[in-house]
Amino acid sequence: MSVQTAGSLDVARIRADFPILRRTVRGGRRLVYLDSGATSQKPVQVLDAERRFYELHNAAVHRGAHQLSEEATDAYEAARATVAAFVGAAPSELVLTKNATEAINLVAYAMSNAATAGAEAQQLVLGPGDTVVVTEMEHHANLVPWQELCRRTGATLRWLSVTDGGRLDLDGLATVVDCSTRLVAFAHQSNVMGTVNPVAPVVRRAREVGALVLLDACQSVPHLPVSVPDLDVDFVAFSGHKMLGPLGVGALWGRRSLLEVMPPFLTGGSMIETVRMEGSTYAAPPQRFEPGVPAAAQAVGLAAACDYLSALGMERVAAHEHALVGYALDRLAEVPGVRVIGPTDTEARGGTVSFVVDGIHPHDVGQVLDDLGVEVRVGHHCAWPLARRFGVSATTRASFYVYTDQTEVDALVDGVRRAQDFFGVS
Amino acid sequence: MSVQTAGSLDVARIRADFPILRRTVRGGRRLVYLDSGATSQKPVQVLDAERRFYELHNAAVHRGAHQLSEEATDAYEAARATVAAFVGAAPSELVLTKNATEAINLVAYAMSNAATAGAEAQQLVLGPGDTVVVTEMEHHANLVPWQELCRRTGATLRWLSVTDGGRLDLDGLATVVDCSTRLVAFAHQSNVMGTVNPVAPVVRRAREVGALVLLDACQSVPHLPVSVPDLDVDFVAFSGHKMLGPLGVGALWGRRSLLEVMPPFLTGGSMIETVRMEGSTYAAPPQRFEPGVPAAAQAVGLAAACDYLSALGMERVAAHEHALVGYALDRLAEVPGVRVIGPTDTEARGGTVSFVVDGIHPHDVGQVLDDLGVEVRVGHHCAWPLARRFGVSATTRASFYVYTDQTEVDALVDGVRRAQDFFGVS
Amino acid sequence: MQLEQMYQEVILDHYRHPHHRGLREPFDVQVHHVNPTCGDELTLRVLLGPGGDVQDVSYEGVGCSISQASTSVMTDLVIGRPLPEALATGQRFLEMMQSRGEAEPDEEILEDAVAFVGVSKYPARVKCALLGWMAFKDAAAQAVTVKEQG
Amino acid sequence: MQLEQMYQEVILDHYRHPHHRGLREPFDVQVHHVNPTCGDELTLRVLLGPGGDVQDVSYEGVGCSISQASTSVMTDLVIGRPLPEALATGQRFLEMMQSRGEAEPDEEILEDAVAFVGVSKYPARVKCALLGWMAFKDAAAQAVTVKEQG
Ligand SMILES: Cc1ncc(COP(=O)(O)O)c(C=O)c1O
Ligand SMILES: Cc1ncc(COP(=O)(O)O)c(C=O)c1O
Repeated sequence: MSVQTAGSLDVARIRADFPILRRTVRGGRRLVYLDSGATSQKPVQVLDAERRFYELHNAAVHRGAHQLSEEATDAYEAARATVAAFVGAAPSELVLTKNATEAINLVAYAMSNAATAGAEAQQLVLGPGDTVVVTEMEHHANLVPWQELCRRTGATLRWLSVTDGGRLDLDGLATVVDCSTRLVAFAHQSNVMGTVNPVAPVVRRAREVGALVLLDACQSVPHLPVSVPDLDVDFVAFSGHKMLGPLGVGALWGRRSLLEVMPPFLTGGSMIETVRMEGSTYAAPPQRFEPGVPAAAQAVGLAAACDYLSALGMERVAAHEHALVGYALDRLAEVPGVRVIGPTDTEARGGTVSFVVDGIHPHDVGQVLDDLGVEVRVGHHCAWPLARRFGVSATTRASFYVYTDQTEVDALVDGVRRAQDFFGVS
Repeated sequence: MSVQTAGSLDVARIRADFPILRRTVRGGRRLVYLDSGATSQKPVQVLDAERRFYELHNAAVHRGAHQLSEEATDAYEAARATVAAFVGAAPSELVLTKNATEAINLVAYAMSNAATAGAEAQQLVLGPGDTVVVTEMEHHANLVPWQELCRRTGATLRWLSVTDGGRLDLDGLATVVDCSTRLVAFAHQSNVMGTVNPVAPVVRRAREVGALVLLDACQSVPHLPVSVPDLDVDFVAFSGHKMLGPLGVGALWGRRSLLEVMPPFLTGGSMIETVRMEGSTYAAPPQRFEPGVPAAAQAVGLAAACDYLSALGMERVAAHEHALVGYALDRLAEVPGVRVIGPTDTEARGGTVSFVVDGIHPHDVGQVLDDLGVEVRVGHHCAWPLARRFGVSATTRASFYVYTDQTEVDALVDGVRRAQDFFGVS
Repeated sequence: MQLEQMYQEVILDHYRHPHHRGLREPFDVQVHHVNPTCGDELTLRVLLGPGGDVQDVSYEGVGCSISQASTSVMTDLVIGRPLPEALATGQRFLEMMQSRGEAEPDEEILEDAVAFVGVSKYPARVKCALLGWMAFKDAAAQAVTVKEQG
Repeated sequence: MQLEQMYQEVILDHYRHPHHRGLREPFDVQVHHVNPTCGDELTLRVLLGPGGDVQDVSYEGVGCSISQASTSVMTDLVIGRPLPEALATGQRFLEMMQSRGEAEPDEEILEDAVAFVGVSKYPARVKCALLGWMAFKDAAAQAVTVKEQG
């Protein structure tokens, strides 16, 4: 783990913790990994933690009384506590899932299952006349589950629009979120534009009309200090693999009073209270929402990732990315024919930059970059409606993290110029 | 990997591949792990494969055009192909899930979602008057999802009973499975008794009445040669972590013609065809059922587990466990006051033995065994109705695998005698 | 050999010869609690006296030595005591059981129940030791409500 | 530098000067295909002749150089050919694109399309190269049905 120099990250030391950054790509080129928004790389501390679990403590969690099972259960519950503490939450309110997608679907299905559940769940029932509100900048994971919830229940989906500058159009709040609104679901930080959305005004409006609020924190928890109590929302979803943790683990934080009345989603072993052929009753949260043998090794790895990030300091992580994105915006502004989609200033904005290059399709920009070892993402980034909003089919996206340094931003900009040369548009 | 002597497993060489088996428990005792039915231990080959993925190829699968993403996607799809081939299936019919529980829930939710899906999904719609049939020996993972499906749709749950000898009562087939039956879901091998259920007569009856068949193969795929085409069922669910693979990955095999008409279950990124704010269309299977960044490292680990098992030879694995369970049944029969729950012969039976000891609660039997380093599971083993069927609240269960040897069965039997001494019931 | 540390003689005594066992009349409230991991079940009745003391606790159920013995010890500790005191004792017991063997329990208050400190080292057995106490707490709370409304 | 291998001159030529581009009348069937990973879209029309030959293919859409060029090359290869021959060429192209750069394509049959063998090394771009061909195959199949029913 790297020792900090005051106020910034020691990126060289951090990079030494990430084995993959030592490999080369495309015939010997240095790997410049600028796709952390899709998934982050993993430090050796996380890989070691996961492996240690398998080599020493592996057993089925919550399903045995023997020593290995005790140790595995302790490791799993300690991991839950670490992840919860990382976002300032209580462990009993933190459900571990396979990814953020499952976390969001969990809420959507609990709401439709409420229709056939007990009386206490009735407050969650949706029907025709009710609305669910999202935004035009959502990742498909925070859009399609609500479309499908509406399809199942007869409710209607509405959305807040996005300004030309890539900000949420808060003018729409008062009309789009109204008394029919039962839930507002939106991204804390856009995975395409890096926009950090203001939470307080949305929560305020939702409270006025009695709607619940779900925050998709996939792109904020890894990059900013996030305190669940401060946000005052009802649900927060995030993914482990985007925050230095293993694949296959994510989390849903839910307000206790809601988790308690929510009917189960996935059902099976370890989420029950009693089971008879004639019917079953269910355990208290968070167990109610974690059926089956859980991904304990991955949870342990995610806890190690939280420890790693905490040791770096999330304020420092945010400052580092803030500096990088400012530099990237400046450098890209120097390149004629490059248009950034989203905020062009560094105000309320994370380390993700999407852009289009006049006359070159993003796939072709990406191909040239890839040929130079610069790994960016091209496409709609699972936020297709946002691409349409800006009249493009796709963009090129660079996203930064703790191991990204300024030379990598330079490599990106050089690569864009090389693409312009190659396709003769410069 | 161990070299085989003809017809049997070289257990000593196999054990050398499992780092955890070198540790001790409870103050220096040799670990005797007899809880593989809950989860198996992992060989170094699997741990290495998973780690190699992270150290060399980690990226978001199906979400990028750069080299790492290509490599990660190739690794993931190659893993799918290996897992599919392991059960004789086509990769395009194999959906990767987080565990078997998710796999079974996927089918249950696709069936209830069919009600609000397109015309082609209508064949899956359930309602009042329809029945779903399970058995009294199901794991909660193959019982509760169907109870909940019935609750959501108004259909009725029925079940086949279990004989005193621990076999499925096939006499009930003709009456319990009738024209109202839309789906029969049952375990290939009981996780409590080791009973291997006959698939053909159930499939035959289901076909007569036009019902679908789902096989819970969690306890068969790890232990027996399983050929999906030979079984002729419609769905097969199994878990990676019970077959030497990592936690956090499981599989659903589904008949292509069914997967194609099934509406999605979890929704989000990478399972879509087009997304507009107004509505979305979905990708072909298996992608349709795999939203979000998938657990690629775990899939790769599971493929390594399949390779490991294939190298041992599943016929040999089955023969090894068959011999062990025969030995265990013989040795336990020598102990007065021990009653086996389930078949007492080795006919159509896997390497799992559950028993009760007169005068000692299973928790106390388990505690004495644990004190000796013998790790068994005590409780209802997530099959509570089966325990009730046999008039017990719990049993002690020993379950074997490729690394189990005869001395471990001896340790179990010695431990049971020690428990009898300790509690003064011998 | 740590078995003897867990299964102290006093535990085995209560297990073999449980106190106050059997369901008795009269009672204010009856509850049924289960341990979802092992399927153990306990039916328990509470009768509060006019002054709010615990007049009787009776029970029946299946369970392991730890849950049976703990329930037996619990009845000794609560019957005849003022309810607040009984609940406070239960709280002390809970704290001890969550201590992972680290607690130095007060024998003045917990009496025979101090024997369970060894059990608290085994997290999977903690629920067994708490089954009776949880059922009592639940039943007592309901009984108070019943009395208040009655 | 492998870029030049992928972006052969003939590909860049077709990209800059696409053949048969634009939507034309008359047509039997129009289809709309998308590439779900990048959002590229293609609208394509097919007109079959009385003898079952491919009389016209016209199209419009957004896409990267590979998908644009491949669609252009495709029109050269299918327009004026008997439908079965056109489909067989498509099958050959598909096989080449699945070869991971290993195929030794037959220039007699695939003509300019052989230039895409370099693209087949990049699995994420294979879909781009196939977009036009898949749309053609789909539209042609529908056109046959239309003709049969008409
Ligand atoms: C027969 C059977 N079905 C289903 C399951 C559930 O598997 P998982 O917990 O991996 O989802 C298990 C194991 O727990 C099992 O033994
Ligand atoms: C904003 C946002 N929401 C949701 C997701 C979905 O996360 P996952 O794929 O881990 O489920 C992602 C990442 O893909 C994301 O960036």
